[in-house]
Amino acid sequence: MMEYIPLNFPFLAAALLAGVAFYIIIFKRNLIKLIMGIAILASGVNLFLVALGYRAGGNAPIYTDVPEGTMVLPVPQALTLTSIVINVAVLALMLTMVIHIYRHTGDIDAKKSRRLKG
Amino acid sequence: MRKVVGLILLLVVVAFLVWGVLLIHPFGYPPSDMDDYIIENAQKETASNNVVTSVVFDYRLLDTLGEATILFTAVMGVLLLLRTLKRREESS
Amino acid sequence: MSILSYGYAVWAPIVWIIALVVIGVMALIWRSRGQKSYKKGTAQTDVFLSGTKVPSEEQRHVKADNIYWGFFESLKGLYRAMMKPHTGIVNDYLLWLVAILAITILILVLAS
Amino acid sequence: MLSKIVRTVANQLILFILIFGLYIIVHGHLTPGGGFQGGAVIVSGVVMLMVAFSSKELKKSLRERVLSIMESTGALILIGLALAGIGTVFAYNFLVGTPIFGRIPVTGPNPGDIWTGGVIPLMNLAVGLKVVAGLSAVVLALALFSSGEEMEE
Amino acid sequence: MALPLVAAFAIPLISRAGPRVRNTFSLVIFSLIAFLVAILAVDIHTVGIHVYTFGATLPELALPGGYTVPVRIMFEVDGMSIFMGLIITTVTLAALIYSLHFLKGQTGQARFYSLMMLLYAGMMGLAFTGDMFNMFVFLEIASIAGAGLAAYRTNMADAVEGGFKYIVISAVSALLVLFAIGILYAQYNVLSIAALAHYMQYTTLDMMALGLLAGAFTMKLAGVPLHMWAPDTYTVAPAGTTPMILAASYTCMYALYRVTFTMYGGLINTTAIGWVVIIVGVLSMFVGVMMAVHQTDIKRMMAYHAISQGGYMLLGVGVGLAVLADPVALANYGRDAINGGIFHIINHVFYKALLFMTAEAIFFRIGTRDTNKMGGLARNMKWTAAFYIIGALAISGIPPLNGFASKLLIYESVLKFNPVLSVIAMFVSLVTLASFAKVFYSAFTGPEMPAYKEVREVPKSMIIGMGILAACVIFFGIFPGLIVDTIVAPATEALINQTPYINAVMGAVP
Repeated sequence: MMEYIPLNFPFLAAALLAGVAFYIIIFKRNLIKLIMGIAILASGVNLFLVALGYRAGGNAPIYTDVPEGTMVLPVPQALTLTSIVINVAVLALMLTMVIHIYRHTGDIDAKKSRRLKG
Repeated sequence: MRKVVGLILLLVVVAFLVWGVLLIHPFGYPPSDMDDYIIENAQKETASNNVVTSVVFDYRLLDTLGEATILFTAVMGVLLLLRTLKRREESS
Repeated sequence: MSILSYGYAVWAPIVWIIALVVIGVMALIWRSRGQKSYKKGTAQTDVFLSGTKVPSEEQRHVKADNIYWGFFESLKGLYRAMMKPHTGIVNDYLLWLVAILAITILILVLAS
Repeated sequence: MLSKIVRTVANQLILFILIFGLYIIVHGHLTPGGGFQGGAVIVSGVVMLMVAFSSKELKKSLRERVLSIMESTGALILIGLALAGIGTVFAYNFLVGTPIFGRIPVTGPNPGDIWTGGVIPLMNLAVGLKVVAGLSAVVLALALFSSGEEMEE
Repeated sequence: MALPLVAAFAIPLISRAGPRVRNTFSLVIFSLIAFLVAILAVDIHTVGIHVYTFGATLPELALPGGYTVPVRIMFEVDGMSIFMGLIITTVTLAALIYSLHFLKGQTGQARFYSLMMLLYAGMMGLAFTGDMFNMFVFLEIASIAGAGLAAYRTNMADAVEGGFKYIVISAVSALLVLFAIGILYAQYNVLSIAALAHYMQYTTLDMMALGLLAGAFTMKLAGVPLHMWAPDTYTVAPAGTTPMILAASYTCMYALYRVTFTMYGGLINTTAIGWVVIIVGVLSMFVGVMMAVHQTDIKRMMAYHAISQGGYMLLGVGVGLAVLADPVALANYGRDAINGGIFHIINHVFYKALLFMTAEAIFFRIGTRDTNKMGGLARNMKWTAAFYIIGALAISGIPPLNGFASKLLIYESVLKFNPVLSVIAMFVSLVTLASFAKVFYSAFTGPEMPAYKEVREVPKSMIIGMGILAACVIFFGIFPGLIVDTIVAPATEALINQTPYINAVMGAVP
């Protein structure tokens, strides 16, 4: 058994990852960097989810030749699996659109791709 | 100007997030009503050793279905956007 | 059935339509009693621009930009202030989102 | 189109990658892994081929229509398996207790048995098929489009 | 129980529509789905809330035997959900019929239709689901499909740009929603909405989760000042899909209501949240309409009008939310305010879809959206002009069209709550009429432009698609009492009183 951790370090890491991602998606004009920021935000949320399910001293929730003892919660792992695939799909579509924007405007600067304004 | 305001707001949001995650249950000791039920009954109900797989494919099958649908959607979208534009009438 | 009635007001479209038809019939009757000497196609219907020659129809069609010109002219300051945030940049949209998040969470946490 | 060594090694290696991915997919209900993970492994093999040979070479073998049909069939199998339980409830695991994949393992830790899991192994296979087809189609389309080629309609 | 059939029919259709789609096939399947939805609606309004648990041994077995938390995913359909379902189904049917001829000679039609069906499936799931994470999944489905459709015309740079903005916004807000779901799950270890509402204790963490959810959904439903993506996306989306993206944003409004009323319904001071919603609504009305008058791009103007009309709905529901605490005011005018706000959703979706379709018909024929270049189009496009007049009169609240009924409800009830807001609403309606009159004058009337001498009327299927919506608009205008009593009042009841929704799942739990 692991001893009690006074501070939720993994949750803190997730929150700080989200903060870094917000900084990137607010201040970086490059569209590729914007997509990177969204990916970082997604990974932060995934880390948060999968850290929610950890149980001290638990082992993987698979009964195949498992040692005796408690198990970590299976549902957050399933949710994380789902959200990872979802984010893969979103990133693929966003990259496709960035390729098209580069085709049209020869630039991936967010300032340049602002035909629609006002 | 914009950078300063953005930084202030960003710090506010991040501070709230950090405060919030510090209020969550201590790491490693979660409340577990639903998951205990799943861990106990997964083998009887879904006859599968891998509890995660039984959650993904039995208890929350609809999420997996939607996930597969999302992947399908993204593939459709990518192939739709990367299609050849030869046989297209110029609409602009 | 067709009457939308609630505590303190009633809205009956059928009655309204009937009233509309009645008023329209009355207006037509009144119009038919107008002066008879008006005839289409004669010089009566031409535009008289105080002697100067009348521009052709294509020039007379007012473009969309020029409609409500005075309205925009009087509200120029408002529009200048309102156009400023509408930069078509994605980052600004997300900055607005972060701002709303901060304000909303602040209000909600203080309200509880 | 990289050097001959790389191509030869890739030719030998793709077999092992495929076998490993299939193993992960099939044992999804016993060991860590499942349809998505195994599919991702196989797609990584496809990407390796795409790096070793040029994507134009790969376009001849992997046609976009074939991939699309594969993906649709995978999704349809998944839906069908979920729909087959409609007798009781939509998405009901109806194979538990039947001879095919139906054995119920002893509760608690046990050595795995491949014939367990009800519809889960079949769903793993369907999802694996779908993921392989979809992701390789996406990667191929992106590579071809950015290299100026067009994928055939 | 027709609901699983709907869910099950929608998705195989999608998968099969992938490789090769036949328009007739998709039409037939979709009309079948619409029929099932209608059956379900009658069923719900007669019987009550339906709960369908996926994968259990019994559909009604929400809780595993003698257990206190729901484990499996369940669909939970009440008056509000089926209300949104009816809206989405009607709009999608019209859009599908409209798109048949619109896509003639363009490539990638099969994927276009399959994406359309996927968008429909995502919206329906978002409206019907009773599970938070499932809601996130369907939200993502709707977002991806909508973005892929918005960027359909890849030969135009602004189309791709609008789609990119839409998907970036959707991805970020969906991730925020997921973060909030994680917070809620960490506290109560359940994911079902009813169970969350049952165990809710309104701690600080819950308030943070509510803030994240509210911000994300406000972003998705384009409320000022988070509205900037809406004109960009609505403008560039191809014809049939613009109404569907509009409906998607209002489905997100439904999700916001669901979270606010059902999950956080028993909150102590709903007045604060109600005033936040009211302020956002008034801002949306004013800024949206002011920007709309200024526009020269016709679809952009309509998009800004969509924002301002969304402000009406937020205003009505916000008033109801602000007085949710005291029963006297609620019985006096709060219920009418929520009635108006919800009734305005269906009205607005119908006539705004009609207007978008007319705008796309003009674009389809003369190839420009700039009202400066238009003129005298009513000579050749009589049907389009007639539909445009109907839509414009309806949106600016001219009796006896349906816009007037809901706006009257909102005016009267808001007048009892706070007269200033009502005056602002009437002013906004006035400016709306002015801007539509402007576009009508510059586009349809006037002398025949030499460039558009040979402009023909749009094909028949587009006229049919527009005609369905126009008929709905007129019918709702003539029989508002019927609509309000049959489908709106149950939705309002479901919003105000969340105990049946909870008891349908958690009834056995003390």
